[in-house]
Amino acid sequence: MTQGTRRGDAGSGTTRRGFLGMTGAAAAGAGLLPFLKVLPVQAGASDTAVVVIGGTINSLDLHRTGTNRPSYEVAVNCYDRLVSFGTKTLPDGSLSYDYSQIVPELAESWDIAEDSITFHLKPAARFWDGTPVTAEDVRWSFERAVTVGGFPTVQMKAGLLEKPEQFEAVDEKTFKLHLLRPSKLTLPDLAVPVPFVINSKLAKAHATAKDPWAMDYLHKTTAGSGAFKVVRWDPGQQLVYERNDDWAGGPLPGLKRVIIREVPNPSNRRALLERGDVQVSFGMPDKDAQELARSGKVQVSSTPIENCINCVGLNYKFEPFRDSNVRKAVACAIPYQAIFETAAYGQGTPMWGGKPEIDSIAWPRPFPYDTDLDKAKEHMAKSGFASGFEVPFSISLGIDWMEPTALLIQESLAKIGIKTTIDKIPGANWRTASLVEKRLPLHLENFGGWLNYPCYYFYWTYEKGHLFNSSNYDNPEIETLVGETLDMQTSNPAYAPKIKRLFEIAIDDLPRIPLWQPALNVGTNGVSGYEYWFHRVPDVRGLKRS
Amino acid sequence: MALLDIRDLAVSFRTRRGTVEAVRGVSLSVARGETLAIVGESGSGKSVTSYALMRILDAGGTIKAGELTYGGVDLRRAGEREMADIRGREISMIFQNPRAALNPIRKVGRQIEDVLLRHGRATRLNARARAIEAMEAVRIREAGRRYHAYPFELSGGMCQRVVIALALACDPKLLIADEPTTGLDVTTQKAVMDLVAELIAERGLSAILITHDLGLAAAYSDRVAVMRRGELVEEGAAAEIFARPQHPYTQKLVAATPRQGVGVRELLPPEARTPAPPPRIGSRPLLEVVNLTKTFETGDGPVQAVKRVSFEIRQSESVGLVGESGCGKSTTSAMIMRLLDPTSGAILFDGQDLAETPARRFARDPRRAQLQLVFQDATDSLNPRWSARASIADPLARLGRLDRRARRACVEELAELVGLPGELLDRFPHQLSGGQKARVGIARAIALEPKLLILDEPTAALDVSIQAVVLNLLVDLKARLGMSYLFVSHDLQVVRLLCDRIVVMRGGEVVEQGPAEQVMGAPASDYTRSLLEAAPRPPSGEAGSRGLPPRAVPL
Amino acid sequence: MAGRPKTILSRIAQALPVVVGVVIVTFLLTRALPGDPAVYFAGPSADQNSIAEVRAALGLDKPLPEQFILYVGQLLHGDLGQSISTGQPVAVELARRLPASLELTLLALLLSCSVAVPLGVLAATRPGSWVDHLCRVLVTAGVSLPTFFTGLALIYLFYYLLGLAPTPIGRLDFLYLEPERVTGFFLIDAALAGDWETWLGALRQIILPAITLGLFTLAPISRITRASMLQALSSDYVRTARAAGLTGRTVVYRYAFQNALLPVLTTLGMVFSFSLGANVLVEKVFAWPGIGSYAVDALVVSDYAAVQGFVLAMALLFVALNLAIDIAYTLVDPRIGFEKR
Amino acid sequence: MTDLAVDRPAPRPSALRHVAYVLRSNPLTLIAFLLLALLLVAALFGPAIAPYDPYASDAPAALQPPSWSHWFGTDNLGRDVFSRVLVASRLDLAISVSAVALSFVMGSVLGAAAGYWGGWTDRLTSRMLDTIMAFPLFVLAMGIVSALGNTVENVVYATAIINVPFYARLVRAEVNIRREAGFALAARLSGNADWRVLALHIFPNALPPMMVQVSLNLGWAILNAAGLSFIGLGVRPPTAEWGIMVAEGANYIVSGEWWMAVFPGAALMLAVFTFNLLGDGLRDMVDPRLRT
Repeated sequence: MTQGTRRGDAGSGTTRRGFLGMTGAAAAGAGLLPFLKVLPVQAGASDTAVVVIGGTINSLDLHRTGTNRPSYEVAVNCYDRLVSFGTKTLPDGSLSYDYSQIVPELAESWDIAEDSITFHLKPAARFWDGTPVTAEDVRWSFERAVTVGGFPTVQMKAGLLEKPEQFEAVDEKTFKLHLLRPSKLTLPDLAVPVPFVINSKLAKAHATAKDPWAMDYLHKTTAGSGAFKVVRWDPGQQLVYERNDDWAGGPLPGLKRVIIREVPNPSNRRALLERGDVQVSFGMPDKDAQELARSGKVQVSSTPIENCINCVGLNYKFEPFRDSNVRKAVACAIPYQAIFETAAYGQGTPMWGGKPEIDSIAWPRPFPYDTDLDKAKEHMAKSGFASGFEVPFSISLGIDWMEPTALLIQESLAKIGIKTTIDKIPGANWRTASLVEKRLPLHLENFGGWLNYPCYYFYWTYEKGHLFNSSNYDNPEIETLVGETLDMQTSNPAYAPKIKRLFEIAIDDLPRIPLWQPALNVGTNGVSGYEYWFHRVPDVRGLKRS
Repeated sequence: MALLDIRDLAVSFRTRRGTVEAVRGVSLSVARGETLAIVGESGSGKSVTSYALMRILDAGGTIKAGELTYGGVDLRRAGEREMADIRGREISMIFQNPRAALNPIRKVGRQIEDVLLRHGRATRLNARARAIEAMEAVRIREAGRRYHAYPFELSGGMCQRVVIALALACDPKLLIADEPTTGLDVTTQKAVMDLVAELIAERGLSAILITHDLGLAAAYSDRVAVMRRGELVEEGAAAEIFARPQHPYTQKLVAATPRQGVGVRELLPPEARTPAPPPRIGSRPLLEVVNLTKTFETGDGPVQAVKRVSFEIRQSESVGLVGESGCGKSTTSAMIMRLLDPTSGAILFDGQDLAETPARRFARDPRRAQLQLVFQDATDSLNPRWSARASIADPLARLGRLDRRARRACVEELAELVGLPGELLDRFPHQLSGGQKARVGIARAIALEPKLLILDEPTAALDVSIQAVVLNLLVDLKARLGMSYLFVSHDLQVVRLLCDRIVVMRGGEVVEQGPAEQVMGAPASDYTRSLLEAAPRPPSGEAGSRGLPPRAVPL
Repeated sequence: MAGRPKTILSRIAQALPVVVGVVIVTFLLTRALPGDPAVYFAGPSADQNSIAEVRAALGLDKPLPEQFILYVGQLLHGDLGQSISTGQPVAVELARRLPASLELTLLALLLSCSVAVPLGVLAATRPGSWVDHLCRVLVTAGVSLPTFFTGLALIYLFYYLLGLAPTPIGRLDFLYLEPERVTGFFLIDAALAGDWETWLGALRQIILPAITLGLFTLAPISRITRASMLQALSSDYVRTARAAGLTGRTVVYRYAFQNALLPVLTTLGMVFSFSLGANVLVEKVFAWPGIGSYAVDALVVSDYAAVQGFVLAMALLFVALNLAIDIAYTLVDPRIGFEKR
Repeated sequence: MTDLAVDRPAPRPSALRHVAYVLRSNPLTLIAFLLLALLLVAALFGPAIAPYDPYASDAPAALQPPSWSHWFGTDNLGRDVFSRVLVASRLDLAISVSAVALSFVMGSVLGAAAGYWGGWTDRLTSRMLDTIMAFPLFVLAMGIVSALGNTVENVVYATAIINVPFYARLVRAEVNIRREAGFALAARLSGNADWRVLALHIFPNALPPMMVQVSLNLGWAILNAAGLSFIGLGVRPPTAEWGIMVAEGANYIVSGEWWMAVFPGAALMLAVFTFNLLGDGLRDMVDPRLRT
């Protein structure tokens, strides 16, 4: 059988077939949109697309404790923020968000003062239930984000959005943000998925004394003003978006309906895309991206993820890794090219063999190390561990690039006397072990900062005690430099030298050895308008059938 | 003209040791209205002959040669379809172990219906009525109710009646009864055989009675054929065969059958007879059983298996404990053997109460060696993974005080004592014959020179000729070792041969006890009398005629 | 027949300690799982403090016995907790996913029985023949295939290479509507709704995983069928039946087969609960939204509530199944309830 | 005396002849034994006869299809699949044999005690076993490995634990039917203490059905261990193990590199197949009653 016959049948007007699974919702009593039952929409239709993802969407509310990364897309597609980022075309012709450009979404304009930013909301902005979006809604939503704890609060804090008192609804359409101190991070942090604006009246109607933030309600229902609304959610299977034709946040999306289908098996995702059964495969494995791009059957966008590096972590708690020579020996022993080819299939950007002199503040930047076993052996000989040592090499179960990388590094390290045993840690334990307890001597790590500044990357990964500093690295100079640069505008002349100094230290101290900058691979077949976003979840608003 | 004619029948079985000729050149015929008995010991081919003529041989069995003619039909060459028509309608068969012979999960009435429907003797509409009629015809009372019974709900005798009803439902001309009473109690045996005989007479059937029991054959047949190892040895009128057996084998068989007025030595062929040792019964009681009671707790409340049983055994005395299945004789012997704790009562052995030591701890009790048991089923009583030598040596190693070499010598001595050739000692039970296994069991039991040996139906699983030998062996051993015997059996004739006194049990109680001659000759209790009467009476030497059986009583 | 209800009641009584045991073992096992749900709940970029907050909120800072009492209390209220990874109440998830697993397992067993039982009977009627040997090789090969490998191989062959099978993405291709939920079994629901197109669609999705699972269960069923048929065929009552002129089919089916059915039934029960467990891998390979794949995912992320709920559901199912088998047994075998212990 | 001449059986055949007979009478058993020999050779000499170092990566030679130089092709790191399949046999067999041995011992002790003494011992053991059985076994194994830690030893323990009920129940039933058997009573009469009767007389007679179970379980244990590695539990990379190799290869099937999954899968299947076929033959061999 082929999709052709199936589509043909679907078009033949049978009453049930070809509809995109609405009866369940209707039967469940939700009765959201009864007319959907007679809307003949199918995969082949011009205004519908199917997107396959590997993960599971576990909540419709990003603010909820326990909401996982794939769920963030609901915040992106169904809710609006005050501002968003612009769009740019990359050298390869693909689209990407533009970090340098903040554009209006709910706010039509904003005035930046020394101690505050005042946003003027679009008059046309309305929630799906028709009520206008008010400054109070914004205030309530922001207060929610900084109060509920966990990730949203942390992310808000990164933009210096910490206290409810900072948020003021001046009038119906004017929202004032009081700044703790000016920072270049504040405005971009308002464009990340977290500070999304909820229909507060609707939410409050479902709030209880025990649940003042309507967590239970918003967990299963969306109440926003965004381009799409969720009309059906079968946890573990699919999510169906339906376009909000009255969207004021941006140009009307090209698709009326988007189905997000969860297909855990990457092989199946690939086959579905190749056969044209789905239009977008989001987050493809590097191998599939490489092969499909070569075959030319489908469009593959492989965008290096900004501010993200796959690296080897050397834990300072582990005695041998306190020795600078050992760390350099490891850096020289790693078979970068082989790893890049076998684990990443050439997708992404190499982060080794860079120029020794630091001439720019572009980040990520390749470190000036390359595979050189002789040099590695020299370093080992100079170190206090000339006779070698044993160390467990920890990787996470289920992160596909880690295993081949670890195997190749293991093999190379054996040649310089470092004997490793690979320890696969189940997903649940991985975070605890690597980031919270920071107890893994030798491990693989990848952090990507949403806010695209080197100082932001260093803040999370090189500062003592910070979550992604899995190496227990502790350097007062880094603390000082990051503290100085974090809020500083990049245009400040003092900025670049300090960042260069950060790079120097990182290159010499090597708590993290960069391997490569990974790519986000998205295959499209029959749709265009895919745009890369830092948040690495599908933004379906720009898609259209081609 | 004979109804059935068998000529030069040869049947062979394919086995892993090659082809075994189970029946060789057997020729027999059955006239209309005649009952032929085929007598033989196990392995004689008597059952195979009947299966061959029904063409229901087990897998691997084939008719190699011969002619089988039934009423003009060549049974050997008849098609399978044709044979199926003949089975049940022309020739029917009843089997031993009736409960197993019925489908356990189908109502007995339905099983009869199946046959009726198969042979067009009933329609769907009247099948039930017909089946009930067939059941009534074999004197099953309340047949309408029993129609709905499953085999497990019926007694063994009743099951056999159902099997007979099933066999006769379609009015066959020839009935084959294959050991029809094996597995039934003595009194039931008689009732069933009488019923069969009566039905045969009533319907004018021809019949083949297959049995190992000469007494049964003599009592219920016109003509007897004796088979041995697949061959026909001798054939003749029933009375004739018993009065004047021609073939040495027949002579041996006749002699070995226990019967009234014959001593244990007389069971053996004349050349093997040695003078019987004189009885030397001591005066002191070796074992006194006092008010022995055993109550089992079951789901339906307590069941008294043994009720206040008392008797005694003197030194070097043999006491027979007789009764039908379920009478409590096995429970009693198990308690005396200290395998089971009595609920109350005393077991005084040499003046000490054995019941005071719990059965669990008795294994290591020094008195364990004094009480030993010969099991009913020698096969079951020998560990299949142990050689004969190991089995005999086991008690010596556990309770004896001999070193390895002495033990070995002792085992060989014991083997000689029980007449087991030394070279068989290293064999495993499955490599020994029934008689040999019985000898191993006996050797093991006497290894510790016990004072009391309990014999639990030691010959029940043996052929008559071997039974004769084993019984004589037991007599010799007793004389030589001065043991006392408690002989547990259902067979009065066998008990009589060995025992000085007899205790009869029924329903957990002692019905009668006294010297053997008295109990056998002038039984005080009705029950003992009925037991005696029920046993088929083999012709004792001279006159053996087929008396018309008394009318069967409906069960 | 007063024996039967009693037998069944005693079975239920026997099952109770099992359920209690399962609750305890599951609780201890899940607590022993690595990983900290608090960390998971706290989400990415949470720090020590927020993790501690979450831990307290989840009651994970309390001593183990107290947690257990809390857990049992919730259980008794029918509250199985909330799954971390899917964010849904576990009870809701199980109710939604159980029919998927059951449908798959039942169909697999149905397929397997319809092949294995005749094979077993065939082999038993011709022991030692080439048919017998062939059956043995076939079923042994079936049970020797790792389910995950069979599944992959079938997908590769029928989906990637031949294009005969639909995409292995669950119970229904997204081109179809889920049938109105009555039983939760798509095949039944679609048939009830008279929607044969959806029925066919559901059938096409289920057939490969069902075959994968079914192949694995062929061997035990056909083995036991063969063995018990052989025994029944050599039994005295079959000889009686044959001697009474009953012909092949009656003897084989009404007499031998019905008796042979009893051990087959017992084995079937075991196989059923076993395949519910074996489902785990099949569901994983075919992206089947059943409770097996749910459990695997939950275990990997140490999703306490989900694992506990799953195991408990399975244990109850197991108990119920055994009960059903016992009842079926009493229907087939009149002797039940009369046996001495 | 007289009966001896009548029914003297033929001389006792040697054990070897018996084995020969069993092999001859059932060609499948013969095949099974040949396959077993093959497996054993692979397990014992695998590392010696492997043409390549199973752990040496060769990135330029990654993902090569089967050829003369690489019979089973190469994997994503350029390692020789044939060598890895060969070497994996040792680990897989070791896991299953040790797991089965463990469960055999545990199950025998529990089952024998329950079957022999009955009563509370029996009830307690039976409920314990029921509890284990009430778990979906594979999930229980997953749980145990996750909880105890991700090591090969724990895979062995988990596999052993989930197999215990099968042995225990079997032994319990076998012991139970023989508890009152003549030879057991006879042994007690011969002065054997309970444990002796159980260990030396009754238990050995339960061995033939146990052998079948052992054989089937060996296969099942391999499957179980492979299943665990398939979902990423147990064996650590780069260790060659069939299950993990199939799991790794699974992702490559769709892009056409079928050999990575198919060969280890086939090896896995062959091993399980062998053990399953072996069961019946083994039973015939160890059962003395079949030695006529």
